[in-house]
Amino acid sequence: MVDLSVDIAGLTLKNPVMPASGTFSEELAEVFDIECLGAHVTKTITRGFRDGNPTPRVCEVGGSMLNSIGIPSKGVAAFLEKVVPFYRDYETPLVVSISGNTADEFAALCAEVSVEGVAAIEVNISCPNIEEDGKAFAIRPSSTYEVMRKLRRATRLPLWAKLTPNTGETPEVARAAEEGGADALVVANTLLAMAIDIRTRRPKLGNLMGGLSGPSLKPIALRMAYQCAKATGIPVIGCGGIATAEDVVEFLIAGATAVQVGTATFINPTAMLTIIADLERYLEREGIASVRDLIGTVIDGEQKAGVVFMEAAP
Amino acid sequence: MVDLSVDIAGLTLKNPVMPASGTFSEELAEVFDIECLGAHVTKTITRGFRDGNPTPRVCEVGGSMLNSIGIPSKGVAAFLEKVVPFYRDYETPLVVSISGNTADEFAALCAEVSVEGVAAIEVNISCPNIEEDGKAFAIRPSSTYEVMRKLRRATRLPLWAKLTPNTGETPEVARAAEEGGADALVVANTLLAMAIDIRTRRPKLGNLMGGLSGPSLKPIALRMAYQCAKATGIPVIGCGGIATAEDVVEFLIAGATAVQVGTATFINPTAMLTIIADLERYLEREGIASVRDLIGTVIDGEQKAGVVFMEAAP
Amino acid sequence: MLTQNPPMASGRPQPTVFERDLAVRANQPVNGEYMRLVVEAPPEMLARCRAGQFFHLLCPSAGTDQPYLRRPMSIYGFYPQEGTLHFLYKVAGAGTRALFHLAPGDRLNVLGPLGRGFHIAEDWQRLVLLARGVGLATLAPLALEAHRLGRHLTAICSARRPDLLMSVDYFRHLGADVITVTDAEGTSDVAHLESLLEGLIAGAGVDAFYTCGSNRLLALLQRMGKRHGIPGQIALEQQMACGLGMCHCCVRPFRKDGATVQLRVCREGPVFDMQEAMPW
Amino acid sequence: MLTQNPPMASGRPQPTVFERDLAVRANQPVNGEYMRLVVEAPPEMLARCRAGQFFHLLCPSAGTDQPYLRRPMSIYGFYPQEGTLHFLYKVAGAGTRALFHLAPGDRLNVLGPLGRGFHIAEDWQRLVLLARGVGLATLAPLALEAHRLGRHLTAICSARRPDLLMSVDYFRHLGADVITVTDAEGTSDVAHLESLLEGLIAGAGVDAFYTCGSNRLLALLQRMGKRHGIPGQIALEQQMACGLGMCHCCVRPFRKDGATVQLRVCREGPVFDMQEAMPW
Ligand SMILES: Cc1cc2nc3c(=O)[nH]c(=O)nc-3n(C[C@H](O)[C@H](O)[C@H](O)COP(=O)(O)OP(=O)(O)OC[C@H]3O[C@@H](n4cnc5c(N)ncnc54)[C@H](O)[C@@H]3O)c2cc1C
Ligand SMILES: Cc1cc2nc3c(=O)[nH]c(=O)nc-3n(C[C@H](O)[C@H](O)[C@H](O)COP(=O)(O)OP(=O)(O)OC[C@H]3O[C@@H](n4cnc5c(N)ncnc54)[C@H](O)[C@@H]3O)c2cc1C
Ligand SMILES: Cc1cc2nc3c(=O)[nH]c(=O)nc-3n(C[C@H](O)[C@H](O)[C@H](O)COP(=O)(O)O)c2cc1C
Ligand SMILES: Cc1cc2nc3c(=O)[nH]c(=O)nc-3n(C[C@H](O)[C@H](O)[C@H](O)COP(=O)(O)O)c2cc1C
Ligand code: FES
Ligand code: FES
Repeated sequence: MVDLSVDIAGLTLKNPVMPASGTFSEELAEVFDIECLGAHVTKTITRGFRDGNPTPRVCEVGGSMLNSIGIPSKGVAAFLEKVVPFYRDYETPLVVSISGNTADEFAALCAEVSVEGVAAIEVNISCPNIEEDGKAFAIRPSSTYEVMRKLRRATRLPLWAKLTPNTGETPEVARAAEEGGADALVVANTLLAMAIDIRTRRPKLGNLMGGLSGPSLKPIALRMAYQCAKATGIPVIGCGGIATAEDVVEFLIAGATAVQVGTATFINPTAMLTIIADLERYLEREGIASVRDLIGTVIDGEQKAGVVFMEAAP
Repeated sequence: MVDLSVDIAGLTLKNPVMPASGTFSEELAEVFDIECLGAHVTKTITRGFRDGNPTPRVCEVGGSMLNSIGIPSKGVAAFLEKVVPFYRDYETPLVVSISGNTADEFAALCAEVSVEGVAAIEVNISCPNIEEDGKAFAIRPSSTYEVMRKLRRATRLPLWAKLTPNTGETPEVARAAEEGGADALVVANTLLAMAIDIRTRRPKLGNLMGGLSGPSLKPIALRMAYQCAKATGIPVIGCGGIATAEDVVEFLIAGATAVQVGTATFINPTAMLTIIADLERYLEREGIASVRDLIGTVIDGEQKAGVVFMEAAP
Repeated sequence: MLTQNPPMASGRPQPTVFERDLAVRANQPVNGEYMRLVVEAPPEMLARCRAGQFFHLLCPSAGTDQPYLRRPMSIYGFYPQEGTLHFLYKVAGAGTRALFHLAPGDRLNVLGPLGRGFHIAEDWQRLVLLARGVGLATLAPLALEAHRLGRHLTAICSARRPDLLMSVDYFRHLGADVITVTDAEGTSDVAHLESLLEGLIAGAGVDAFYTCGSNRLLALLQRMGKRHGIPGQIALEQQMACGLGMCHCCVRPFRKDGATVQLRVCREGPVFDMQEAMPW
Repeated sequence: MLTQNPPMASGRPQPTVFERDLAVRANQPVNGEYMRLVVEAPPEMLARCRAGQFFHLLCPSAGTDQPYLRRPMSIYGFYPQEGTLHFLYKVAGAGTRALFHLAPGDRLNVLGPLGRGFHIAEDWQRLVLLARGVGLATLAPLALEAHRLGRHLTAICSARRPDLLMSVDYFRHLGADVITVTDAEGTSDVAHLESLLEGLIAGAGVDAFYTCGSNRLLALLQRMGKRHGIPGQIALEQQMACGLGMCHCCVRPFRKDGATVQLRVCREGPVFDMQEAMPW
């Protein structure tokens, strides 16, 4: 018997595999018993109603996908009334993902969703900050720190900060999130990308641009997970292109404590189920007693991440 | 007869297809007659001798690759003596790629390679600026502007600024490069990424991290090419994952004036040859008289890039 | 009600959607444009299938065609006795090109049944379906269901040319009246269809219309439905990622109580109320 | 000199390396561990092949194995009369697993010939090669070349077990003296090899050593080469991307004139001076 449980800032997960926000909902329970997951993570909600972006909202690009769903939301009231109760029937901890256009609106929502049945709040700071220049909070350390301070004051629940890959300052942003009060980091959201239909000369997404997710994102998210684990002392939850138990092991070795699976669930709705079973078998086969024994075990020869970054930048 | 020629800041290229720096050298002339290319672009050189990074320097990641070659260089003297003369036997314009650790060293090299036989200088500002925090010049608008000012003063040759995808501020960096004196933008270099061998728990690259190139980069580079074309008035040279004539057409429609082909040449050394022939056939089939008629013809419904960016960021 | 099982009152929903690797039994051309794919499906899956629902197919890779997302396909037929599930498809792009290469014995991963199928109210005795092309695939199982429930069906099948008409024998075999219209014969235009439908309404009468995603036909049936107070349903398409209702990529706008709402084709659809649907 | 054509004095180099889709003639196991792949190659390609050079193979995709970069493979044999090119490979990972599935008639895209092959100096009459495993693939064409030039060759073939020995008949057929050593028989250790080589040197004499990438054998031959003033060459491996000399990913360190220099295995190699090579 191997031990799959991990601890994220005081919250024990029975295994390190959970869905990524926006790629999971109550409907997946019609495919398999979602009690088996390490956590339940909801689609990002906003305080008020939002329609989302024009269609087409997804397209595929060479073995991965772009999306510009745009956070349609029924608003917080509908969420508290319909969604939170659904998950009360499960033991699995519920993680609620939220977002806001301004730091204050974000913080207000954070307080509102700090209700019974919610185990942690994932703050999607990869969304645009309309008070500044419309760049996502998590593009810069300063805006990351400021929004995290306000969010921290709004709740006593664990705060997971979800970072964006659309930045050149991942370690700095990670440290800013930690200093601002994040209990864990989710690394990472989608990467801004684009595709054009050359026949019609129209963008393949109704919104012109969208976020890249799936296998293409994996080596980028893995690098970020490594950087964040080195740069901070809080747990890192890896996310980006994870589709197999081997991918999970790679992220854990890089320094992640847990992982989120997104796009892979669209391709194989039972992907997380398979990953958890394969992860258990992997540990048994390798004679590893606990999944925690993998975390951060990358043999990186004591190279300083700073130096490495410099030399790697081509 | 269709017209494949394009103009990059006063330099006429017989077609818009050229190699990406570091994925091309004199040796390719042993596979096909490289006179057919739109330009010859050399591997980035530095002033002094550099050994490059530890091996392994490449690995593959799901249908794309990582590299951490690290700009080994024989230094500028050897370059001027051996490499530049080789290309004098060709009509095709020679573009020399350079890099430096500090803005002044960079500018000095820029002056040194401004010799006869060199048609343009590509400045690889995606390399680390050791005077600041080791981040690449092109991660921030301010450092981009400063290095471009110095480079501009160092030569009268056209300056092509090569940008990095490792930033959240592509439009701002593009504008800074233009204001600093760039005549064209090359978009983009590789994206910082990582892979770990789960058996050995060692990074797959000797340097821990490296740059992602190949198909996975395409939607990201295309987005950047679009952003840069919208943000500036100078020609954009698209680069990232281009492997077919359709890819070229997609970049041209997005706003690029020409393209560079990198990793695809490793997979098929004759890729550029095929692309040029296919591009010509494509234009004939579609009844398009000049490849220039494709540039920037994306139907983007007058959406403001700023707004779009905001809504797209997930 | 031909809808998917709602979450059980007791709390946690029970699995009702299946992801399975199924064996291909046949994959053959129906005419110059369409292929019929038959796969062997387990009883629990077939037991849940309803007319108008769809499956989400994980198309294999075939050469340079490497489809990534699943592709939605209507149920063309489901036969619990034979243990088979049928799809009718047109080769369009990478995914359907890859489907084309499937041979008997190959395996295909399918997810389903998904979405809400057609509704045939108790008092709808005389049904009219109007469809063209791939739409006939979606509407075909409605004929089976109508037959099972003992309702009368008139199937108006439209195509470019007579030789591209499909499912005609299938509909006749199930006791439907079949009317064929084609572009080649000049019988498929809106004016002709309108007089044809007026004839049916004036004759034995029509209780409900069923159709598939064409703006032209939708507008016609909405107009006639309003004029004569005849309800109807339409099956719509949209790009899909998850197929389950999780990702919200497959929305379309609908008129509901005066407002425009975005509904998921994979979840609230693919079959919608005809009057609520909006032209696109 | 068995090197690639240098750029022509007249200026622009002429194409000397070919990227071609070739037909597979055979792909069969040689023993439990190795496969021989035979492809049909055009005369201009075969005319440029030299012992010790390699090709860069674009391995096809096979199921979940989707190799992206090319894979380097030594020339195992090249036969201009027959029009064939031979490779000997061991299934290691995604690329070689995909090669394994090639069947006669399939096409394989190859790039080559690449790199610098073995050098046999005018006055090297008595050659000794020492190799193991896949190294025998690389060294096999040296026997052909030695035979062509009328030099005497002693081939010391090493393996884990006698049944895994390879190319023995091939070497004998080409007139070489063959000595086999195996782990199972306890004859393959360095001490035994050293005394064996000392015997050959003391006997008819040795003019040059040839070997392949094993640290242990390299150290032994470097020591013996220095002791007796016998030159030698070694074929080395390294991860490759371009295979042509463009990307500088395939470097290894060498001692040259007291300094350590990085040389490209694909370009300055894969065959290097034995004394310049450094253990790794
Ligand atoms: C509920 C539903 C039922 C359908 N039933 C059938 C059917 O029975 N027979 C049939 O032939 N076709 C049907 N379609 C359309 C079918 O899904 C598309 O033809 C198919 O996805 C095209 O994939 P491709 O890779 O061949 O084409 P590509 O154009 O290469 O597809 C690119 C992307 O666009 C999506 N896409 C393209 N066309 C459509 C479309 N019309 N609807 C939704 N997504 C699309 C694809 O799924 C894929 O993600 C149905 C669509 C829906 C939504
Ligand atoms: C000049 C040269 C000649 C060679 N000749 C032969 C030969 O004749 N027969 C034979 O069986 N093998 C030979 N090899 C080794 C062969 O290239 C590798 O076994 C093969 O690339 C493994 O690919 P894979 O996808 O099966 O394994 P993987 O381990 O999945 O390969 C992953 C990556 O590592 C690279 N790689 C793995 N092992 C090696 C290696 N030993 N050398 C270089 N790159 C490697 C692959 O090319 C690929 O890019 C030679 C290598 C070189 C450099
Ligand atoms: C369709 C879709 C919708 C998404 N919605 C959200 C969201 O609402 N909030 C969020 O933080 N991330 C969202 N994401 C990003 C994912 O949570 C995840 O970070 C990203 O997809 C990378 O993981 P993957 O490669 O495993 O999909 C979405 C991704 C997709 C594909
Ligand atoms: C092996 C390798 C070496 C590279 N060296 C350089 C370099 O020296 N200078 C540079 O500006 N870009 C360098 N690049 C980046 C390429 O020029 C190009 O920007 C990148 O690979 C994206 O294009 P691609 O996807 O077509 O390869 C290198 C890329 C690779 C793969
Ligand atoms: S396809 Fe995901 S919600 Fe409909
Ligand atoms: S493999 Fe590119 S230089 Fe050797």
